[in-house]
Amino acid sequence: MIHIPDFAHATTVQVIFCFLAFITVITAFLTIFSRNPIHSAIYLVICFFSIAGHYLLLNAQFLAIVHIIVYSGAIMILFLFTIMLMNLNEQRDVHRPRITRLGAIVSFCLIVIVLITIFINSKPIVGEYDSTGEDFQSIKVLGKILLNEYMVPFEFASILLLVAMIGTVLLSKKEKLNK
Amino acid sequence: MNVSTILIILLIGAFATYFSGDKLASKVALLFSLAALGCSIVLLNNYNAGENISVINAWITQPKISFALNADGLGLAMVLLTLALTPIIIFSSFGNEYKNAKGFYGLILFMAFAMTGTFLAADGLLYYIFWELALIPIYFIALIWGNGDADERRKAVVKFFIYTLAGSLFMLVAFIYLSQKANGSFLIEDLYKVELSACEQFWIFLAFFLAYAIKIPIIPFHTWQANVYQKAPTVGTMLLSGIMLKMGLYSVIRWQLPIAPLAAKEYMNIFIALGIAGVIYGSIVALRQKDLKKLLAYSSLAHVGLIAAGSYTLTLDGLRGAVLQMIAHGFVVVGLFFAAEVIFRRFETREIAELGGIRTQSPKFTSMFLILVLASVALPSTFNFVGEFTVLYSLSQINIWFAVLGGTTIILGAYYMLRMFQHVMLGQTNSKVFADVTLSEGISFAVIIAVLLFFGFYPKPITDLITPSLETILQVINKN
Amino acid sequence: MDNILNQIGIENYIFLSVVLFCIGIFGVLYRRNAIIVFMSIEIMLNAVNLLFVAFSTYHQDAQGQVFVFFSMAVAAAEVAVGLAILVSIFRNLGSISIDNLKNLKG
Amino acid sequence: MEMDTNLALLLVLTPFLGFLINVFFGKSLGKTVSGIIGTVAVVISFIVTLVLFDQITSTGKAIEVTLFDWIQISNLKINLGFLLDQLSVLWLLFVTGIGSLIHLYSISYMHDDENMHKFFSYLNLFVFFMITLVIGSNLLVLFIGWEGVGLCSYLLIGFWHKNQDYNDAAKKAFIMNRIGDLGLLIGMFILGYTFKTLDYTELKQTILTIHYEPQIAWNVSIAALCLFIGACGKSAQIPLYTWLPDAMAGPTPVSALIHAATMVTAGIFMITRLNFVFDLATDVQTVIAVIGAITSLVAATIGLVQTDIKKVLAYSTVSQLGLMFLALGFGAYEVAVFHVITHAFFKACLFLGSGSVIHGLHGEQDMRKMGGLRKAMPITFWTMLISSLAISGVPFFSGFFSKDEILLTAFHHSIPLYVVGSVASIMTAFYMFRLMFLTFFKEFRGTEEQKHHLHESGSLITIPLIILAILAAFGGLISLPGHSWLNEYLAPLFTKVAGEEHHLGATEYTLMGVAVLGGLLGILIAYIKYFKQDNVPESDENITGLSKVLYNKYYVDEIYDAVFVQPINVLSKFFRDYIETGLSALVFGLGKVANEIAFQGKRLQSGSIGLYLFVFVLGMCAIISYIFLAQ
Repeated sequence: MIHIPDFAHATTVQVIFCFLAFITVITAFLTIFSRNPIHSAIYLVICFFSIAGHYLLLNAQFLAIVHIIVYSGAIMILFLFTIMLMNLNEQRDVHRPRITRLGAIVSFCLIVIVLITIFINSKPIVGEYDSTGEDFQSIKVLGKILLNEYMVPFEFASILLLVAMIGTVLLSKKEKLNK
Repeated sequence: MNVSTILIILLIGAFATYFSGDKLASKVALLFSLAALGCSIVLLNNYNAGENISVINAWITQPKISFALNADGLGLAMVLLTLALTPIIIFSSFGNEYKNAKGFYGLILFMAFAMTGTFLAADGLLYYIFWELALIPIYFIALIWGNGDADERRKAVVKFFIYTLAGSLFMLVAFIYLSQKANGSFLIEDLYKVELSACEQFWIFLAFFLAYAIKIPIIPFHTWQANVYQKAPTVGTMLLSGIMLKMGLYSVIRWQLPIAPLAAKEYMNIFIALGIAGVIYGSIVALRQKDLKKLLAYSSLAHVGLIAAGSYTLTLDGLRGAVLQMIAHGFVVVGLFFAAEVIFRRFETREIAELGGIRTQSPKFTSMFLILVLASVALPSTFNFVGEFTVLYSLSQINIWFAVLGGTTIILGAYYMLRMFQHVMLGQTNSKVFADVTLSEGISFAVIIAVLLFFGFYPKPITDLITPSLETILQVINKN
Repeated sequence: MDNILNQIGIENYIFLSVVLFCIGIFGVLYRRNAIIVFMSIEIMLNAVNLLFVAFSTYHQDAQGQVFVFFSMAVAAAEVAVGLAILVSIFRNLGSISIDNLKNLKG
Repeated sequence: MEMDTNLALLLVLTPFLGFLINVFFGKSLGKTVSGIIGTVAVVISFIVTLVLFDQITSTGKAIEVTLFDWIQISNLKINLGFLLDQLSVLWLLFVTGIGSLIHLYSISYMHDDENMHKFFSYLNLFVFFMITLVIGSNLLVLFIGWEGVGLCSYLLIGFWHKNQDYNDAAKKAFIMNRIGDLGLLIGMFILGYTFKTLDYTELKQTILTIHYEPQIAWNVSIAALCLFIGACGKSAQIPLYTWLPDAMAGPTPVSALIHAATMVTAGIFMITRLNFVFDLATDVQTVIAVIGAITSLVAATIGLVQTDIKKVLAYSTVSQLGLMFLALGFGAYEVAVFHVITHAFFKACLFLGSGSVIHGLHGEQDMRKMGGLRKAMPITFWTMLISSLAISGVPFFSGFFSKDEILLTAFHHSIPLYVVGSVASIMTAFYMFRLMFLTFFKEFRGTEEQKHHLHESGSLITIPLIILAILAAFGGLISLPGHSWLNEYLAPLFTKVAGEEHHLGATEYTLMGVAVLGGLLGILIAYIKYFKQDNVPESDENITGLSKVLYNKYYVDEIYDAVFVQPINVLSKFFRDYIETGLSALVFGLGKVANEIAFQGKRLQSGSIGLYLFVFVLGMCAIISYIFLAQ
């Protein structure tokens, strides 16, 4: 069932996929295990870049770009600023009791096993990888769909962002305590 | 004109009373309650003339819930009881001063509205709404205008509220289950038609029983009763014991028995025995009560036990006797609680030990009180005798021992009531001054006594009114 | 134009997503630092996004990408608000360990 | 028919009208006027009764009056109706007749009481209910009267309501009666569902025509037994007799009217009325006879040592009622009725006489403080003497005939019961003359002041006494052995051939002689003990031995108290203090359990996000595995 990549006769695409996947997983792990939050953030940026690579591999150029802009550009900068603002470093990290770690590992294993078992158990019927030939992932097509069918959600997304912006401003405003 | 007019009058009355201000409230309330009574009498005439005074309007289509008010003889009799007692109760409270009277009287009318609705509703959900609606006013009446220590009172009243509400929830579940079986309809006719297996009937019966047993109350679900009766203002006690208890008993006849007839037949003896156990238990506990209102509460427990036993016999006599006794008991218990209130107005106490020697000071009050006491112990020629006799007769048809045990109410009832009367009214003249009844108090008593004596000799109008609908219900019960 | 998945196989993307998602969960459980927890959540979101895109390609349908687009917008909003909350928590408590956030204790 | 209805209504409603007038206007009318109104009301009833009596004797047909449907029960219909036949009119005659006399008497007797109008209203109410009881056309109308007279008895025993002892006595009477009433009700139920009617006429017809099955016979027996329990309550038979002596707490005219002449005979009336039912239940008849005999003996023995003049008479009443039940037990209804009538005469006279004595002594009832009243109160003395002779069975006074008939009947059926009855009769003669000697002979033993005020009562008191004494003397004429007018008059009522006419043979004369001798013996003993030897009963604390047991009425009251009343009270306290609290705690307990669960559940909400997440993940695992793996 499981498609084991045949490294000997691997195509370029397969090699790229394996490489990207490896980076993605490793950096994701490192994000979590790094003691220094800044390191975590950096690893996460790498992780996001590799995911963007996946997008490119899947021919979703627009999303790849947006992903880099939004995640690596906006979100991660926000993270870094916050970390720096709080002046967090390794000492700041609290001691984790052993039971927490154990619990985390147990649940991690459990959920991996469960999800994979489910996937295998469900015996997916993978159909033909057909191709319409049309470049449906181009900005042109995406833009049409987004502004026709998904017009209303699209507008709502903008409202959501606006609200988030206002909320953020309100939240981070310094309160005048005890006055 | 149909029965919804009564409900409208009462509802408008409740609001009008609330907006008329504290000074006018009692009068406005009396006026509206009398108007409702008048309206119901006119409707009774129309009903007897063969006119259709029922209402059925679609309300919600899915599930099928209708605004259906069915006025048959049984419903009308109960409505008449409610609407006859409401003015008496309101009038009897004229001797008291209440804070925020507009709220008080408004709630009374609102409660009358809800109870009337309960007696008329012919749709499961509508009935349930009215049923629960009636609980809200009495909760506030007992909580805000009650007497005794505020903390104790809150405890008792909240217990009552939650207890009865919890019981009713089982009924709601039963209704929902039934409506599923009846293709989503809550209409009483459709619910009657539902075919249920014996096991389903058992659970439905039990769910209804829990709601009614707490409301009626049947032992051992009565623990809320005595405390609430004692703590509530007398008006609240009258409403509770005079009318609200009858909601439970009426519902047994209207809903519980016809919907689950197999279970009713199967477990008849158990429920009759429970009712009769209530008779004996209530009577015995009443013997040694120190508080006048508590004693009356337990006497009420004993009487409703007998009524419930009568209903569960599933015979025409039993049902008829139960309804007669309901009406009779409604009047008597209101009268007795009013007598307790009259004493309280003068002596500021209901402790039996502190009373006594009133007879020499107030012959009129004594006579009226005595008549009520005698009616309560079902002396022949009072209305209660007619009911009690019919119920006991029906019990004797089921099993003679039921009649013998239920009949002990005749002995024990006389024992505790006369003992109470002796210690409250007789003996050496009390050192405190007891003014005899005022005119308005006298009128309340006289009306109640007149009703009791008149129907004691001539119960035919009521029997004729209720018999056809009881026969219909019996047909439903015996259909298979 | 050939479907790229011919060469990779959709199931590999599923495995990758699952692993990524589980790493996210693991991070949430494992770390006490609220910022890292946040990052883990981002990883989970990205795992889902990745799967969306993979299936979009598989079905040759752009709708999946539209979803990813929206989820990015939501993620952006979420991070902005979340970080603002963290900042204000940090200001008040002097720490962002989630162990200190126990005001909801029953 | 219209005429009859009006007559019947007039008969019933006149006393009721008197009651209403006295209740509402009695106080403003003044004592004498209210007394007169009360008396006139009863007298009118008496006159109506005479008219009816005349009609019945001339036509021989019963009058049935139906007013309207009263209670509807699926298979029996109960009318509010009246049945005026030989039995009811006979009963009415002495109820209204003696009632009138006693009302008259009361005008004088109660004149000092501030609540005289109330007294008369109650008396009128009593007469109303008694008439209802007697003329009801079915058992349920009888029951109205039955309970109604119980109520009046309650009101009148507790007439002096400031004294809680009297109130206790009143309450006791009412409750004891109610025990019997339950029996009566149950009896009615059984009759009702066995024969589908409670109407006397229909019942009789059904019983005479019905096809007998064992089940029906059994039902009839049980019904008869239950009805008899009812009769026991009202007519003070063992085991329900203890209320009657206590009922003497009421004013003396009440004792005379209710507790001697009329109300207590209601049980006998009911059994006679339902003779066709009891005839079918021979076992129950035996029970009745035995209970009657025992009651008569027990009450007589207690009567031997009582010192309260009214208590003596009360026990004598119980004893005489026992004799009547003895006769009923043998199916000799007309004999019982005969004794009821003569007993009504002489016992009313005795009570009124004792009332006159008590009146003269300003409320003194203890015979040890009386004596020598013969000279001061000659009319009272002579009338009471006549009545005492009558009750003792001295020949040619009324009691002689009736008691003799009872004993004769008993002799024919059962020798042991005859002996018991005879012994009771001898004792009766003894204690009645003990009463006479202690009260009227020798020297006055009361205080000087009482002695100073001794006087004969007024004419309103003495006239009824004289009339009753005459009746007591000659009342026996209505049923002379051999030519019994009463037997012929009552004959239509009975299904059996009315008691085989005792042909006066040697046995009968011997028995008569024995009875007379017995009576005279009793009188002689009393004479020797209380006249010759000049004994006066000891004061309470000096009574010892058997007489102490008798004086304390075999401790029956104490036994009842210990066996029935106290356990119920203890049970009541137990229920109130433990069961009620327990149940209440149980309900509160449910609430507390919910509270406790909430409290424990609250601790689960530790606030630790890590834990929440951990549980959340586990839960998610569980749910998705359930959804996807558990097929």
